Amino acid sequence: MAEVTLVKAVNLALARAMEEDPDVLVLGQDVGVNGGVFRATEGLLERFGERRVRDTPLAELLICGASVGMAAQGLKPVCEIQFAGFIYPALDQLANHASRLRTRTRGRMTCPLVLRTPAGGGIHAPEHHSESIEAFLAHVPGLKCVTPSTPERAYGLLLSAIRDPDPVVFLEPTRLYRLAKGPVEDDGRGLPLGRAFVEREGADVTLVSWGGAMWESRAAADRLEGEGAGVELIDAASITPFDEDTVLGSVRRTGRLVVVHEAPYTGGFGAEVAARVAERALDRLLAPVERVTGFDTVMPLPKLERDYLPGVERIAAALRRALASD
Amino acid sequence: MAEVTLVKAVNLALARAMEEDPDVLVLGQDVGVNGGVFRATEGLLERFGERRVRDTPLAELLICGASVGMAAQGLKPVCEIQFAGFIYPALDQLANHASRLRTRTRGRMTCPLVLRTPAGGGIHAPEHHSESIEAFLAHVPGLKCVTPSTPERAYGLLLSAIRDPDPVVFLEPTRLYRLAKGPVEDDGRGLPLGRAFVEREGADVTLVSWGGAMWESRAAADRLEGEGAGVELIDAASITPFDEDTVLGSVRRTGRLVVVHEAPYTGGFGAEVAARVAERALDRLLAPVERVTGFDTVMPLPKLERDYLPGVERIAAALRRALASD
Amino acid sequence: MPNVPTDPAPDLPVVARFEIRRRRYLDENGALMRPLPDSLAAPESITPLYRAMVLARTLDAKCVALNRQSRLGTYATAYGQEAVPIGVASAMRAGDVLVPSYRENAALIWRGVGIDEVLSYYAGSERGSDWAGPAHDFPTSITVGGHALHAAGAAYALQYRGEARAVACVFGDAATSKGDVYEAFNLAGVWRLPVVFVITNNRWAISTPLAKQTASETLAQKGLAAGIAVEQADGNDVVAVHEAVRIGLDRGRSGGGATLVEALTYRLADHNTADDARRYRDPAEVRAHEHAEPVGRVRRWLESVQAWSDARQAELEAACSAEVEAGVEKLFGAEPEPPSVIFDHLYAEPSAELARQRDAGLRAIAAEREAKRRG
Amino acid sequence: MPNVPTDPAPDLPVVARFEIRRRRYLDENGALMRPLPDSLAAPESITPLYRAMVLARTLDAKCVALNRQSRLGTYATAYGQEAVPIGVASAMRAGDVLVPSYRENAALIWRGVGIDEVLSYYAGSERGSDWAGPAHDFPTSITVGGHALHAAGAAYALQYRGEARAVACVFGDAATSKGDVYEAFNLAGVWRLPVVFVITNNRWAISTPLAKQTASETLAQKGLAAGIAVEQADGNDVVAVHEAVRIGLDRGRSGGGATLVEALTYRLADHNTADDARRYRDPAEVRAHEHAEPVGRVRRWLESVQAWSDARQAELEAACSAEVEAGVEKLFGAEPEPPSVIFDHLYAEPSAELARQRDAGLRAIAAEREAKRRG
Ligand SMILES: Cc1ncc(C[n+]2csc(CCOP(=O)(O)OP(=O)(O)O)c2C)c(N)n1
Ligand SMILES: Cc1ncc(C[n+]2csc(CCOP(=O)(O)OP(=O)(O)O)c2C)c(N)n1
Ligand SMILES: [Mg+2]
Ligand SMILES: [Mg+2]
Repeated sequence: MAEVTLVKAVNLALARAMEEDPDVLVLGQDVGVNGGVFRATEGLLERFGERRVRDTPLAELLICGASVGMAAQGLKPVCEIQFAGFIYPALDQLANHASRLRTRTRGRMTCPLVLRTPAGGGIHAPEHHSESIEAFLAHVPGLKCVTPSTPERAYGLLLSAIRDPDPVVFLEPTRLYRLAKGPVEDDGRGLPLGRAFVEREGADVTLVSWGGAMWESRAAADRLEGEGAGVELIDAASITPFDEDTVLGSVRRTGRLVVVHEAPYTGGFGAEVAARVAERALDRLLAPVERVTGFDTVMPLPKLERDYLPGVERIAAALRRALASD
Repeated sequence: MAEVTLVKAVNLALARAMEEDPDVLVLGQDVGVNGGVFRATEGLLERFGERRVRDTPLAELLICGASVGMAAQGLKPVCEIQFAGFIYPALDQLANHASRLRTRTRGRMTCPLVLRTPAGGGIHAPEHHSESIEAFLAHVPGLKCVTPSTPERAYGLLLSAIRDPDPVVFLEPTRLYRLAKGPVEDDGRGLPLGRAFVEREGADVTLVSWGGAMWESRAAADRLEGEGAGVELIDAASITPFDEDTVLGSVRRTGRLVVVHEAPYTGGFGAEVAARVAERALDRLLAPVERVTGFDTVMPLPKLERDYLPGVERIAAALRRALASD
Repeated sequence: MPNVPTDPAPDLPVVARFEIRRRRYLDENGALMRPLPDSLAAPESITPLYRAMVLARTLDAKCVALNRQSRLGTYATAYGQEAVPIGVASAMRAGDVLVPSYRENAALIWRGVGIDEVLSYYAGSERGSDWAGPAHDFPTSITVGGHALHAAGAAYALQYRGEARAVACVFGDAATSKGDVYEAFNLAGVWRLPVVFVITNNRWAISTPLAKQTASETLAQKGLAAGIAVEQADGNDVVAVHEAVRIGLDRGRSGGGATLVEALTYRLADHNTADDARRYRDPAEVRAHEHAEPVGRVRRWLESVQAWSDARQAELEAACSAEVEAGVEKLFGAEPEPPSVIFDHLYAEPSAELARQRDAGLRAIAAEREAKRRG
Repeated sequence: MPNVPTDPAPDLPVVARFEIRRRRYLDENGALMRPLPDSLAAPESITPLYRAMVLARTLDAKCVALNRQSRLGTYATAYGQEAVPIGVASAMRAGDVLVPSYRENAALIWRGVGIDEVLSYYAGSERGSDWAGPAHDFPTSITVGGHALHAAGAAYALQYRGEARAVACVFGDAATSKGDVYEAFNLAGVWRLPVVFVITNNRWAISTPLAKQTASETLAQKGLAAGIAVEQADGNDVVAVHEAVRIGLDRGRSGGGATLVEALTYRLADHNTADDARRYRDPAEVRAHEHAEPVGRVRRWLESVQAWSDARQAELEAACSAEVEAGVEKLFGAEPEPPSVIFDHLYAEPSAELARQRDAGLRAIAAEREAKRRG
């Protein structure tokens, strides 16, 4: 099986989905001849032509709003927002339209679009290029929101997102585009949405993360294993629907939970994970929940961005605190 | 002291702020001769003239974006979004600009704007007119987000919001505009942002709510008091900065927490409240946290909107569950 | 005539020139200003449009009355603007796609949506939008302008499939202030989409007059920014609206790209039943526009060609009333929707969490209703 | 010439007419096409503009080199477009407000911002935007078009205070596809705001050519949608840009409202240092535009009037290099910012929670850095 990068896995999934369903098309800024600024759509124009691989004018609201119109008429648009920080105008279409068309028409019209966007920090980019936006999306009923942290998951989850009959936002951790490499079988097999991945089993503490922060979470889990602690590492992968069963099941066994994400602390999706535990697994909790997150400030420019992102030391310290407490 | 409605209190605070500071101006759709669709800006045009009370074209992004430009040049725009459901395009300006101008310029430029919008459901309005959006705002570092539940708080908090040197989003519970009446002294005194209001003290369970849901929360607290339980009822009022001290202080005493809001469950600000408790007051928690919220679905049209909103029975049941547990 | 400030340099060479033309057939008195288009030259071809406008007016009057009786929620009439929805709908083919705002109820009805289905929305339930009528038509857009991009996307779907179909999208004058509407124009231009955008320029947006929306002299010229075909039509002349839209749809179907039609009309009524226009609008202005309203002029023309009579009018009014009453009866006769619809139409498959919320929610809703019933 | 599809009804009456004119003074060879405006008629009044363009080019070249050495982050040059920032900046008064995009570094420098301050951004820190220069100028806008509404709002602030000042806002051709930019035009029109919007039409947006942005024949005509004064200028002619902007600013200051200037230029370089234009652009197209670039033509004109020499050129180049080197030295010589700035500039007063995060965060950051140092 070929070892590919995460961005290549995205590319393979897009090509596969377009191959198997003539209603699938790709649109966004620079997705055509340029193959996307990260090359996620490379080669698609040559293979599928301008009709199915469309450069759009520079307007994120347009990209999402036109996709809603296409999806409502039975196409399956996979649209790209060049960086997550530019998604806000498009939120209007996601929250007010894409997520509601089915309800609004009692199922007569549906909106099977996928919105892909690179998300998260750590690539020394300018302002607005490093945002983590999953908490906004998680709070919009009618959307699904998925973020892979390995090439294999990128491939399988993106295929499922495209095949899903409802709107899915697919957040691709920019930092892992080339950093994360792994085997991907281009066999068209999807991975189920709404399912977390238990990457590593452990009896002492549950570590839940997603997206780019999985990278440091893995390193921190390694570190703690080296110190003799059993860390159960879970890649949530699906923000919504959230795989509560897997996470709560683990916390019920370990009694300790550390949640790690890059997005700011207050109102981050880590709060939802912690809240579910406080509601539904409180009796099994042996230590206060720990959240290791971006700060409640603006992601700084490159000089300080590493200081902003949850690092291995911070995560390891939180794991140790959770383990020490009773 | 005069008894006034909540919307009148907003009106009084606007007039007072404009009176005391010539840099304060009001802008939005129909805020001028019409006095706003809820009459929050009634009489301001006559009193302060077109220069300071400005009808804008119909474009929410424009309203917020132009306000950022005004604020950056030293004015204090108080802009209105006619209904919270139309705020999404403006989120682009709030999240990418208003909240960051100070950081981006290391304090050289600031953005002292206030964005007011009616929020929440229960007035038999069409789609998009009943949204609860505080969780989105809470997750944007650099903003403050405040929502009053009495006329007195509306008056005092709005004055403080306008005087605040940073951007504040002021969510006015539509349902309480005329329902909530109370004494307001038009003395220009602000109430501090970032402070919760303990409406009623009680030893057995902490009930935290805000905005329109305070109405049913009060009724449920009454009900439980009738059943002999001491309910400590807290109006969070400031979503951000959140008054953690008051809430956690109360939970540490009662050991039980019920959070009530109208917004959908997943990713609602109730999750943040629950998470803070799970992190910082876990050892004092005697019962699982309860969240009583809107469902993770679209707010329905009027026929079913009451079914969607957290009702007194649901809140009372949650309080009883919290009290029964140990 | 151009509203551009005095040209600073009349000696600079001109690199582009544009004109806005206005289309009119029937003047206010029902007199012909130019020959009728072939398809509408015979009186029998115009009477269905006339009938539909009278039905629209009958329905609107009924809805206002129902609202006053608290039997219907907030409702926006198309009073005085009926030529726009009927001009648009009558110019469309069945396979074309309508993307309406909240003033196009009459257009939906023309296209086969039931009166009860249309009114369901204002009676407080979305279920009517699951209509038996044209499956591809969009439901009413409440967000002003939010649907313009849907129209562009839908038009691309038709173009993608190589179908000879086109999209008609209608919105108000104030919608043209929104960036998404401009973006839709621009996309329609650059992708040569089969779409006609129709601006119902009724001169008001709630209390905001057009002069506060824009300094542009016409709204048609907003299409110049997108390089699309533009035209102004007398929006109170159902023939002009019909013909402008028909030409635009034909242009779209034949690969000629997008069209913007500004239909000049006037909002004779309050914005909606929750509004009181006397707060902000001089009644004299309204009176000045009354004579130009679209229904009377068609009747006057039909009468002038001996194609109409008081008897036919009485017959028509009775028929429209009966149709409206039947629709209203059907609406109020329907079983109320169960609260489970709150949960059942969000996703094709509910998540585990949503299923949990549904179970607990339906129990809680039942308890809440029971408590309310008991008082 | 109009790009509107063949007029469907040439017999309909015209209700509005528009023209777009193009301003040019210096042709590609440095020959005069029309008399220079008074303020720039003397060669000495043009040499500062020439100097600033050469400085801009020197700076850009240095920055690309620094990026290749990994000493500077991603950087977008204005190579071949220098007449736009310098034309704009030189037309402004000190009290006017500049609202720039990321290609106007040279304009900021003209207005008094330090080279080290400008470059600080690309070296990875916001601190340079707290510049000692014009306190009211906006920092670089990274979001395409997001700053156009700021310009409109800022212009209202000036109008509100009755000040005879105006705003200049610059963005690229692709920015004109964004709804917020259109909304800014529209607001500027209806409120008659003292603002000049300048489109740097360099024909490309990363890999997207103008033909994929819009079907509108000129970008100037996008202002017609807002009823504002519009003009096209040769964007490689610093005199034309200067004069068009000056007239617009004067118009704004004297209550005449807003102006849109389309400056026609060409992006000779890659989009930025992270881009490779050979992936999507024919080098022949670039070559065809090279001769029209803005710097050489001014030199040719200055030479033609005996106001320039090889010696002065050598002197100028040396001076520009020295200035750039000094700026770069100052940039890299500065103490690094402490991580506390992550927390210290969000609010005038930090909340209790933010103060807590600052304390814990600074400790955690120190530990993280220490661990990295140790390897
Ligand atoms: C995006 C958005 N903002 C505000 C509103 C509230 N609103 C409803 S109708 C209306 C005026 C619309 O005016 P216009 O577009 O001219 O249409 P008309 O009502 O005149 O037909 C406003 C402000 C809305 N529905 N959507
Ligand atoms: C809102 C937004 N979307 C996308 C981007 C990513 N991006 C940066 S520059 C650029 C192209 C801009 O083209 P244009 O406006 O013509 O300016 P130019 O770079 O040619 O000067 C894009 C797509 C962005 N910065 N902001
Ligand atoms: Mg209108
Ligand atoms: Mg460009």
